[in-house]
This record gives sequence, C-alpha cells and structure tokens, in this order.
Amino acid sequence: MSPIYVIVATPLLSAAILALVPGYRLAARLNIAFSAVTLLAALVLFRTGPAGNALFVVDAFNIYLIALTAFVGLTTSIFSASYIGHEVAAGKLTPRDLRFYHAMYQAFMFTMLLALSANNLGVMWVAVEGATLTTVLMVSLYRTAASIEAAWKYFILCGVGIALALFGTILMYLAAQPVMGPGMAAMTWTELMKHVARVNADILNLAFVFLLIGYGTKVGLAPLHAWLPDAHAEGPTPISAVLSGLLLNVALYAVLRFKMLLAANGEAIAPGPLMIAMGLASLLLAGLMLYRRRDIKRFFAYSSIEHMGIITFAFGMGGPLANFAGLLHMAMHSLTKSAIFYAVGHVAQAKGTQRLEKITGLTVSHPVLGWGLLVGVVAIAGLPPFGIFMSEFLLITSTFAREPLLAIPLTLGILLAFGALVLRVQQLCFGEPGGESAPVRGSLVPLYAHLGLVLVAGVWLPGPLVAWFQTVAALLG
Amino acid sequence: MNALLATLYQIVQLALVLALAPLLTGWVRLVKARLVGRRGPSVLQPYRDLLRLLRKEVVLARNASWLFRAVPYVMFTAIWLAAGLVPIFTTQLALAPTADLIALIALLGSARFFLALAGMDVGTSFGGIGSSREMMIAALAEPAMLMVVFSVSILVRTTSLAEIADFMMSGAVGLRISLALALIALVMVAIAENARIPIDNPATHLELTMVHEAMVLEYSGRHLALVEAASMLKLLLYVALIACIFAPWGMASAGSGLLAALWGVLVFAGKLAVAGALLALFETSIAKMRVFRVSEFLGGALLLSLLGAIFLYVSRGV
Amino acid sequence: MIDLGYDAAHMLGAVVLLMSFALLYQRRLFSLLRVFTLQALALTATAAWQAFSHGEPHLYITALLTLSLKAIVMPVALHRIIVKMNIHRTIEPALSIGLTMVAGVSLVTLSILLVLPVTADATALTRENLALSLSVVLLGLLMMISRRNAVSQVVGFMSIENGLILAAVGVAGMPLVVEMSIAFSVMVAFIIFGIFLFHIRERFDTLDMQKIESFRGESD
Amino acid sequence: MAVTGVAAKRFPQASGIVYGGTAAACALVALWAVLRLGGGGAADTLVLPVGLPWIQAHLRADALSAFFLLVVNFGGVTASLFGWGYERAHRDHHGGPVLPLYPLFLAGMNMVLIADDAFSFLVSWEFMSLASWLLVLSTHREPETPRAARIYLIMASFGTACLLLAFGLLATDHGDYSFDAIRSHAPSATAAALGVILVLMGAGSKAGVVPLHVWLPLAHPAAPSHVSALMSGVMTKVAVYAMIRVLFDLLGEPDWWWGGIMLAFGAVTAVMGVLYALMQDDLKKLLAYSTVENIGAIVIALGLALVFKASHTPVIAALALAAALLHVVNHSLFKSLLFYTAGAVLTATGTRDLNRLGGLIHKMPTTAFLALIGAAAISALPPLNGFVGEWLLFQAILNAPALPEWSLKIGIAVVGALLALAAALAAACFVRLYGTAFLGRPRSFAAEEAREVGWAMRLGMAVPALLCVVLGVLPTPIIRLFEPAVRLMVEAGPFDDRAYQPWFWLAPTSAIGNSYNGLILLAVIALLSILLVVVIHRRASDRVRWSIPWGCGFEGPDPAAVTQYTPSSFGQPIRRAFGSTVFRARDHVDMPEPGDTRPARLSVTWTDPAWVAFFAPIGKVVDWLADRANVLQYMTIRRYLTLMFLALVLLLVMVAVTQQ
Repeated sequence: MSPIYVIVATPLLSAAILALVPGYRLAARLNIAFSAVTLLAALVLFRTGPAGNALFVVDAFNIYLIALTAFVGLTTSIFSASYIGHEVAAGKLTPRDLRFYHAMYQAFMFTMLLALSANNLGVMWVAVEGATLTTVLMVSLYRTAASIEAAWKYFILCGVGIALALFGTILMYLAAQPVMGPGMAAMTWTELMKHVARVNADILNLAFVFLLIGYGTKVGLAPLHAWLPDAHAEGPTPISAVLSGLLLNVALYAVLRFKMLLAANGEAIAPGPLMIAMGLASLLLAGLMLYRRRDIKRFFAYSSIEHMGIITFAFGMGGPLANFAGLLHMAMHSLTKSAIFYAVGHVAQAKGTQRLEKITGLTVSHPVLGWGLLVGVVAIAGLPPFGIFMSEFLLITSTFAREPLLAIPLTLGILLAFGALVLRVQQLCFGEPGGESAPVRGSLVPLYAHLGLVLVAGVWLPGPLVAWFQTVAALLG
Repeated sequence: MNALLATLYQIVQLALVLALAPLLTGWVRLVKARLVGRRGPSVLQPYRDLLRLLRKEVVLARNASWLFRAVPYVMFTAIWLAAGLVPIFTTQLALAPTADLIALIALLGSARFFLALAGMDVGTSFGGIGSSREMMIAALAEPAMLMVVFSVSILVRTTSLAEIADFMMSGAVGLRISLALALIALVMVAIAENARIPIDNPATHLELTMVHEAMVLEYSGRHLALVEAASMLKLLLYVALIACIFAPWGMASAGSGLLAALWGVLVFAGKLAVAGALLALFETSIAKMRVFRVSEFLGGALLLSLLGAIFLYVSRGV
Repeated sequence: MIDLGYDAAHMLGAVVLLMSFALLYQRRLFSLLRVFTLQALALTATAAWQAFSHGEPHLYITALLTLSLKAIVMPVALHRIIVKMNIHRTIEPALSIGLTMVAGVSLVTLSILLVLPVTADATALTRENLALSLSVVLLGLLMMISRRNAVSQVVGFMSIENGLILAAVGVAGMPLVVEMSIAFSVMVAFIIFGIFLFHIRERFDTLDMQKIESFRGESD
Repeated sequence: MAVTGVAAKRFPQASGIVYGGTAAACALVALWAVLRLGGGGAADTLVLPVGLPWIQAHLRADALSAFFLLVVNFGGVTASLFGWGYERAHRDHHGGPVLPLYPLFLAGMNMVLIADDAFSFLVSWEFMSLASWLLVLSTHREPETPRAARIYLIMASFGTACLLLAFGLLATDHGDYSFDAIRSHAPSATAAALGVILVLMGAGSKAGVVPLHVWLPLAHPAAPSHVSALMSGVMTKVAVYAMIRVLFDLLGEPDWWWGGIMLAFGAVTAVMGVLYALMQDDLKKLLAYSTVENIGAIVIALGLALVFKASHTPVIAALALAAALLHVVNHSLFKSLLFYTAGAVLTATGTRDLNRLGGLIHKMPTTAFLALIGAAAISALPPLNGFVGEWLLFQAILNAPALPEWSLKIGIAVVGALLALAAALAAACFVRLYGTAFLGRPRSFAAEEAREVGWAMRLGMAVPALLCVVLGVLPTPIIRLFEPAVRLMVEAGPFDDRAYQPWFWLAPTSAIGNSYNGLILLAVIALLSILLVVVIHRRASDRVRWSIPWGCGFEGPDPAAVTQYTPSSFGQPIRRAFGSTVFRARDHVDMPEPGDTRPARLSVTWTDPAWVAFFAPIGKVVDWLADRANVLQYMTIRRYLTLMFLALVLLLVMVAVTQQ
C-alpha cells in the first residue's frame, strides 16, 4: 500500500495518543518521534514518486509539499520541545495546556497532510476547515486577553472565508455535475481534470472567485490578511512557525488546484489578473506595514504576507519561468520563515520581550543565535546565495521581459520591504546589546538545518525536483 | 647629426632661459619705474639680488621638515625644465617629443603643488593663506590653460609645441576668433600664474593681500634665491609660450642652420622686450583686485577659452 | 411531475431568500431569532422536498440536521445567551435599515446578472437555485457587516450557511453534503461556545482603540 | 579560508593564516591573470553543475576578466599585507568579525569577474555587496556606522535590481541567461536603450556615479581601513567592469547617445566628487569622495570609447578605453595606498579628523613619504602614473573633431573643461589633505604622540607606492599587457603595430602624433636637480640657523601653532567660489567680543544636493505612506469583514462585466 496512508494516519493516531499522555516531557519526545515517522513515510513517498487513487492524489505538485510539510513538522516539534520547556519554567503554560497542545499539534499536522493529499475537493475543504479550528485553539493557548482577541479575529475572518470557499466548492460541483453526472466523480480532482474542458466556463469563473476569496483569506492576501499578524504574534512561537511555514502554503495550494482547473478549461476567464492584483496589493501593503511594527513576531508575520503576495503574483503571471519561481519560492519561504521564527522564539525568551526596540546587539550577546537570525533575515530578504534570490531573480527577470509595467511595482515593493528588513535586522543583531539577556537553552539544530537547506537550494537544485517543478509549471499554465 | 644638433640646441636653450629670466624681470621693473616717473634700478638688479641671497645664511623654522628644504630645488627644476621645453629660438629640441603642452602644464602644476605644500609645512597662518589662495587660483587657471591648448591643438591637430610653432609659422591658419579668444585667455592665465597685478602684487609688503609672497614667507637665503629665480623663469616661460603659439615668427625651423638659430635668439630677445614693456604698461594702468574676485576673473578666462574651443567648430568644420 | 418538483423547489427557495430579507429588516433580537427559525424551517422543507423528488435519502439527514440544529438548538442557545448576558435587546445597525435594504436588492440583482449567462447545458433548476443561494449567501454576509451585535452577526453567519445548504441540496447527487454541513455546524457551535465562554464583548467592535493597541503589543 | 577565519576568534595567530593565505591566493590568481594576458588573453571557460538547473553556472575568463582579475587580486595582496598589520594593531577593537568575511568579499569580487551567465553574475555581485556590508558592520559599535551600512545595502540592492531588470530585458523570457545567448540575439532599439539606462543606474550606483553616490562616502570610511581600500580602490572597479562588459560586449553595436549620457554623468561626477572632497574634514571620507571623482574620470573615458566605437573609429576608441583601463589600474593603486596611509594615521593617532592631525611627517616619516607619493600621483603630477592616465584621456578628448555629431563635438569640449577643472581641484584637495595631516604642527595631543606603524603595514603601503612611480615612468608595458582586453572590446589596439614602438616610449596611434616619455623626463629632472644641488652647495653658503617662526604677535614657545591654518579655512576660498551655490555651504564665524579671551570659531555647514533632491523625499514619501497604511492594523473585526465583503463584490462585478 502506498506510504500516503501512513503519512495521513500517523498524525491522526498520535493525536489520539498524545491526548492521553500526561507528562509533557514525554509528550514532547513522542511528538518528535511521531513527526519523525511521518517524515520517514514522506521520504519513502518522495522516492517512490507520484501515485494516487480515488481517495488520495500524489502528483508532481503536492509531493514536495507533503515532504516539506512533514519535514517542517519534525523540525518544529524539535524546536517546540525546547521552547515549551522554557514556557513551563516561566509558568506561562501548565502541563494540562501542553497535553492539549501536543494533541492539537498532531491534529493540525493531520489536517495539513490530508488537505495536501486529498483527491476530493470536499475532503480538502473539510481538512482546511479542521486546520482552522485546531490552529484557533492553539493560538488562544495562552488564554491572555490579547491571544483570545487574536484567536477570535482569526476564527471569525477565516470562518467566513471557509464558508465562501465551501460555496465555491459547491459551485464547482454544480458546474461539473451536468457534464460528469451526479456522484463522487464530479468532486474528484483527477476526474475533474479529465473533463473540465467541457464544463460551463461561467460557473467556473463564479466558483473561482469564491474560492480565491475564501482560501485567499487563509493565504493572507490583502485585503483579507487582517487575522494573520495577530495570530502569529499572540500564539506560541512554534505555531507561528507552522502557520507561516505550512498553513499558508496549503491554502495557496488549494487555490492553485482550482487555478489548474481553470487553466485546463478553455473559455474560463484567465485568473491571472485577479491573482496579480491581490499579490501586488499584499506585497506593497505588507512592505509599508513593516516600517511601523514594534513587535518582532508581528513584524515577521507581515513579511510572510509580503512573500505570499510575491508567490501569488508569480502564479498570476504564469508561464514556465514565473510558475517555477513561484513553486520554488513557496518551498524556500516556508523553510526560511519557520527558521526565522525558531530564532525569534529563542530571542524572545532570552530577552523576555517581543518589543523590537528592546532587542539589540544579538550578535554580541548571543553570537550563535544572533548570526542565525541574521542569516535567516538575509535569506528572506532575497540576498544570495540563498534560494529566495533564485526565485526572485527568475520572477523579476521573466516579468520584466513580458510585462515591464508590472515588474516596476513588483521590484519597488520588494525593495520597500527590503529596506524595512535591513533597518530592523541591523537594530536586532548589531549595536550595543541592551536590556536583560538570559542564556539560550534549547537546540539551534532546526534553525541551522533549515538555513543549510535554503543555502543548498540557492546554489544547487536536485534534478527530480526540477523536473516536477517544470511539469507543474506547465500544468499551471 | 640632427639628434646631436637638437641636443646641443636643447642645452643652449636651458642655459639661455636661465640667463634671460632675471633680465626680463629687471626689464619689467625698470619700465614700470619709468612709467611712474622714477629712475628705477638697473636692469641687472635681479642678478645682484639673487647672488646676495645665495650668499646669505638660511634661517629655518624649528619644525621645518625635509620637505620644506627639498621643495625649492624640486620646483626650480620643474619650472626650469618646463621653460626648456618651450621652443624659443628653434623648434629643433631634443626633449620636444618627450613632453607636449599637457605635460608642460602638468610640470608647472607639480611645481605649484610642492610650493603650496612647503607653504603649509611650518604651520604659520600666512603660509596657509598663501597656499590656499594659490591653489584656488590654480584650480581655475589650469583648466583655462588646458582649454587654450584644446582649441589650439584642434586647429593644429597636435599638442606638441614644436609642431604647433612650425604650423603657425607656415601661416596656414590666418586670423581666427577662437585664436583671439584663446590668446586673451592665455594672457589672463599668465597674469594670474605669475602673481602679477591685478591678481597679486609681486612688490607688496602687506601680508593680507599676498598670495605668492605669503607662501614663501618662511624662505630665506639660497632657498629664497631658488624660489625667486623660479618665479622669474616662470614669467619668461609664459612669455615664451605665448610667443611660441601666437607669434612664432623668426624661429629656426627644421633643417635650417646655426645662423637661423642665432637670428631666432635675437628675435626672441626682441619679443621679450616688447612683452615686458606691455606687461609693465598693463600693470601700471590698473589696480589690484580683491582676492575673492580673482575666481570671477579666472572663471572669465576659463569661459573665454571654452568659447574659443567651441568657436572653432562654428568658424570652420574642423 | 418534474414541473411540480421544479415549482415547489423554486417556491421554497424563494421563501428562504425572502427570509434573508426579513432578517435584514429586523430591529429586535428576539424577532430576529424567530425569523431565522422560519428560514431554517423553509430550508428543511427544501431539503426534504429535494430528497423526495430526486430520491436521495441522505438529503433527509441534511433536512433533519437543519431542523434540529438551525431551527431548534441554535435559536434556543442564542436566546439563552441574550437572557443570561442580558445583552440589550435592540439591534444597532452600522448601516441604516433602508440603506441595507437597497444594498440587499442590488446584491440580488448582481447575483442574477451573474447567473443569467449560465444557460448552456445548465438546467433551469440549477440556474434558479444558483441565483437564490448566491443571493442568500451575499445577504448573509451583508447582515454580518451591517449589524453590530455579536448575536445578529452569528445569525448572519448561519444564514450564509443556509445559503450554502440551499445550493448543495439543489444540485442532483451532491456527495458529502451531510459531512460538510456537520463540519460547518461544528464551526457555528464554536462561535456560540466562544461567545458564551469568553464573554466575547457583546459587540465585535466595542473595543476602543487604546484597548486594541494594548492587545496588539503595538502601543508605545 | 573563511573557515579558518571563523576559528580565528580562538587563536590570535589565525589572523596571520587568513591574511597570509588570502595574499597567497590572490597572488596566484594575479600571476595567472598576467600570464593569460601575456599569452594574448585567450578565454577559457568552465561550467559548474550549480546555479540555475537548466543553464548551470558558466564561468569564463577572457582578456577583460583577466585584466580586472589582476587589478582586484593585486589589491587583495597589498590589502592582506596591510590588513594583517592593521588587525594586529587593532587587536582590542570589539566589533563584528572581519576575518571570515574578508576572504569571502574577495572571492565574491573574483566571481563577478569570471561569471558568464546573468544568474551567477548577479549572485556574485550581490554576494559581494553582502560581504562588504557585513564588513562595514564590523565597526557597528561606532555611532554612525549602522546608518551608513543600511544606506549602503539598500543602494546596493537597488543597483542589483536595476541590473536584474536589465538582464531580464536582454535575456527575454526563454530562460536562457547565459551571456552567449544574450550576445547572440540583438535586442530591439527600445530594449537596448532601456537596458543601457538600467545598467548605468545599476553599475553606476555601485561605482558611485553622482547622484547615486550618497552611500559611498558613508560606507567606505566606516569599514576597517584595508577593507575601505578594497571597497574604494577595487570594488568600484568591479562596477566599471560590469559597465564595460555589458555596454561594449553584451549589447553589441552601440548607439552614440549611450556614450553621450556617460560623458555627461562622468563630468558631473568628477567635478561634484572633488568639490565634496574639498569640504571634508574626515580623512577617509575625503578619500571616498575623491574616489567618486576618479570614477567620474573613468566613466568619461568609457563614454569617449563608446562614442568613438559608435562612430566606427576604433583606433581612437582603443585610445580612450586604454585611458580608462590605465586609470583603473592607477586609481586602484594610489587610492589603496592613500587609504592604507589613512589607516596608518588612524592606528597611530586614533583619529581621522584633519582638525586634530598635523606634523606627522616628523613622527611617521615613512608613512608621510609614501603618502606624499600617493597624493602627488592622484593629483596627476608627472612623472607619476596619475598623469599618464590623464594624458591619454586628454589625447582622446582632443580627437573629438573626428566625431560626426555636433552635440558631441561641443559637448566633449565642455567635458574636457570640467575634467581639467576636476583635476586642478583634486590637486588643491590633496595639498589640503597632506598639508594639514602631515605638515604643519600637531593639532592635538594624539597627533603629537603618534608613532610610526609596524613593518607589515609599511610594506603594504610601500608596494603600491613603488608601482605608482614605475607605472608613471614606464606606462607602455602595462598598456601592452592589457592591450588584448582593449582589442577584444573595440577590435583595435591603442598602438600602431606597423610602426616601431620602443618599450619606454608612449606614443599611441591616434594621439595625433603626440608622445610622452616619463623615463626621459624623470632622467632629465634628476640630472638637472643634481646639477642644481651641486652648483648651489658649491657656490652658495650652506650656513643654517634654526629659529622660531613669527606667530603674528602671539607669544609662547610655539606661537605659530596657535595661529595655524585649519583645513576648513584652507578650503574657504574654493568653498566661496563653488560651494556656496551648489552645496549651500555656509561659514558660521563666532567672533568673541574684544576683551573676551575665548578663541574665535569657524564652523562650516553644507548639504548634499543629491541627497536633498532625491533621497530625502523618498524617505518622506515612504513614511507618509506607512502612516496611512498603518491604520489597517487598528480596525475592528466588522470592518475587516467589510473589506472582505467589498473585495468579494468587486471581483463578482468584474466577472459579471467580463461575462456580458
């Protein structure tokens, strides 16, 4: 049987088990172990290559996302093990919270992987909705007024978004049903791809609008982004890491699946302009917002919005190069951003604050951590030799060659955000170290593992991955 | 044979400029004195002054560095060589191809550079005043001069003085607005560079108005002698330069024999006499200007020379 | 027969839409709840009718769910919340009722405009049903943004869901309708739970600026 | 190399290993480059399986690359020598690490020079910026460094973005970014025009072309001195390389106005740069601004080469390009030298402020002597190398009549005037620098207590100084050396090979029969001065009496020190002549009342027009927008929902409209 079952089943089971484990240390270890199992299965899948059936689809598109998700899941579990230790010591969390936390963590992983691998649009929707619920619960974990307010905002906005997405899904079926007849087939992605060419284009357009708004809310595209910064800032940092690193990708993945359908159907409107518009809006808005942030986690949350904007723009542009850039950027961003959040988590613990202006001179006070953070920000800012530079290179060059007028705002937006990042990272990492500073206990392995991968990807991409990217890029039109 | 002759001429010229420079200065002073109704010193007075200075002892400031003592020699050599490069009685000079007009200007520049440094070495305020003003003047005078070179050499298609002189003698040029402009500019530069009225007054004793004198205030004895001699050489050089570019007549050209060369010397002496007289006349007829108006004066020179260069295209498609 | 089926479905759908307008029109919370119950009932009827006319038994479950949750559990729960947290009983519109109605009408026109071109190979039933459900969804959203009370917003949210179910039951043989409606009801339950548990401020936007800022960690 | 650098924190002697190793590596590369050039500069290529998967990383070293490799790595050698001593002298400074980044910086520059596809080119380019940014930040505890570093990195990335766009335009969207592909397909006229402008902006911002220079005088001085030397003397040359590579090589047949633009900007840059320099009181800032000036000269030369290439007079183009390349070499030599001396002064006195220096010629004779050579060379005095470059440049300018375009003929005359002005002002500027830093009397206790620096630093200074003299006396061999590069770019060489060219004689073909010979000039000067000295000392009295100079009536052991001229007062005449209009330079004289014993103070304020005109407004706009956008952070959930609703309705309307 395909490893995909293992991938999906493991987190589900482990969620159930972890819900029963009392001691949080043991739970944390188990958490790591289970994530490791998932990753192993994912790697097996990675080797066996694309496969699929009526329930699950594993193709060139989601195979690397699955592996990525499993990987980030593992590293984050390692990070969270050292993170929650500190939180408990600081008395911010009780073991009871943590039992809940670990269970929810695995449940979240389950929904992620299910959403990625589900072949049925309905199942995918249910999974994304489940992801929303679990993360809402984890964001409100601290029970502080701020965290509850953030969770509530997150929940309401994404709830409405999810509702719209469901409507879009129904519309999709409604469009397909006359062609493919009633029944599961009309909601099965692989089947749809076969017949979508004959489907009524008008309903498809309608459906896509709802899906874009609906799932786009979870992607964090402006002007639907409002929930994202607070959810990142108020939840526990491991959750911020997986939110930025995984959830956004999954939501975008859903949007792209439907974009493929539209691309495959002849008469449907080109969704490109819509995505380009929203992408640019997010990029520019986030770029501006970065300048006024005072909370370190919210700062990087906005940077996530910025990058989601870039990626959406890329897919909106379409074409082999831009799509390739988009896919690469998805992977690179999730690796880099989660790495940054690992660093930020330790920084906030060491400095006892999330206020940007209170954190300075990290490279002096905590060399290893500080340089890690610096490298991470350098990578996210799109400087070589890291992967994001490659994707931005491809995106900007190809865009300018085709649509010079679009490349200008794109470049300006990227520079805008770049300016803010440089400004802040210099404050954070250089100058006289200020404020209290405790030594950092906790493993920096995940941080540097991610950065290492991003570095490698910046100079060398493995052959099969490239091949997959190129097939998907072709499919995305 | 030719090379030998050229070397001979070169040596003669180096000696000649050295010999004639004080004479020219003396001549100018004499004429000036006569123009204001004094009897004035003898023409030979500058020679006596130099010798007297040479015999005097040198008084050095305590903190004068080796640079201070080396500069007089350096600048004198530079200006001497530069003067040696301007054809005065023949265009057959051995060193002609080694350095053209641009190199000549640069030589003068280096002389000025080191003198200005010397002015700052001791660290008195007057040295500073002198140096800074000198450099300000130079900053405008040099480009103006280069522009003159530019227009002339566009006309003649060369920057080598010997060839310019030959070309001008051939009379193929005729009268040109641009040349006139260039001439005026060059004269203005010459006045500025030689610290003559109205830019500077070589005979002044009021430090605040000094430029050149202020710079060399700390020098004495043989050093002062060298500096003085150098400035005399410089005056001669500019006269020679103007003569060579705008009135090269009577100069011995390629292939002509010794007689022509002798004739050339005589003619040059005549040119010097005229030029000196004119300079004296000019100096007595106007008053010195404020230091900060100098920039305007030289800016004018620069613009004139630039205009000259541009006029070339207008007058005839070169 | 099929004509009858069509007419009945059409009629019931129209009732649901009418109810959404009625929701927009209400000024008092309790009457709002009553109207919502009515809408739920109408939806139940639609679902049951579709189940009957298309012979799809699983739609009966949907009908049952709608009846029990939407028509009974939720309204009662909200009623109790209102009483318990003694939220004052009048609705404060952020947008005046009149304007809301105008907006609602224009939204309906928009949805009809959108559906009109959908002629090719789409049965009339699909079109009607599409237009209706689209309008209901949009009106629900409008309700959410034009009313300040938490309760009325929850109601708006649920009416969006009604629109979804209306659309879902309308198309023949839509699978997973039950599962989805369950998943959805869970979410709604969450909201109500949230209001109840955290005493979420009775209106979503009573927070004064300074309070928000202190929450956002953005105040200086 | 970098790895050992990381280890350096533990063992002090590692710094020796790093710098030694770097020096050795650079020396090897430089040697290789010389051999390549000597051998006619045939290109060798290499393809590494990294970079963009479908084109991989192409590396190629032709004559041009080889030449610049030589420049870069020679600079690397001396910088490593100097840096070793410098690091030892500054052992106690608490700052970011220099050792691991220093070799990376050099490596980045070398990579740029051999990259043969747009991707690896830009990777190396931006990597170079990144490394130098971190090197600048190594002094991050000094107050002004962070701002400098920030502006630097942002400007650098702006430049990269411009190049990115340019390459995107030239490579079209087939995704083949290798230079061969770019060469092979000729861009449309508009594309070429856009590309030229973008490249000039991109490379120009790195080279420091006005008005994109603002970062340069901030960033270069902030770094440790040997790094400043590399940034100023070498990295700017990498930018020049980029210009040449794209404009002469990749873009194919040039258009005359390309050169026109370069001439205009070059002239402005040259004059503005030196004027800035004249107003600086900070030793290293002054040097950085003078870099701007020299870059201006180089850009002018490149512009000339372009216009002549465009008008199909390759021989003259060759002359101009030779002038540019020679000036590249020269500037890299004397600018490094001067930055080293600045570093030595900083080490000895702990200050870079001219107002606190003075009289160092007595305390640090070697440094002072070498600095004098550097100052004379950069002021283009014969027989040093600076003059040769200028001479060639003027010879090229004198060929302006050969051009068809009237605008260029006249324009070049003006450019020539400006260039001459810049050169003269540069001389003034360095008289001011040398006179105040090394001559006169100490202006502070630190300057009084200065000691000569260690042998490594002195050696690092001596090597370039020596070369300044050698290249000034014998320019022809070096020009012969990089002749292949010139031929590669303009299909002609500076020298006519049919006529016999002695190796010590500089007579370019197109220099309309003019020639220059530093060797003979030097010989004659030596001869005459020896003669002079002999005569004087034979005839004249050589009695010397030491005394105190007159201090304008001030009493005390050293009265003149009180009344000594300050750098600001030295600059005053020129400030009055030029600065008051361009820079709104103002002197504020605080003259005490009669009877008041406190000294009078002269303070000078001035503004950078480029900053006022371009950069300050940008900052304001961004702030304004950020404030407006920030409102979105503080809305209520209902309003956010409203946004969502509006977005939905908008899209629906769009769909409806498209469907009708």
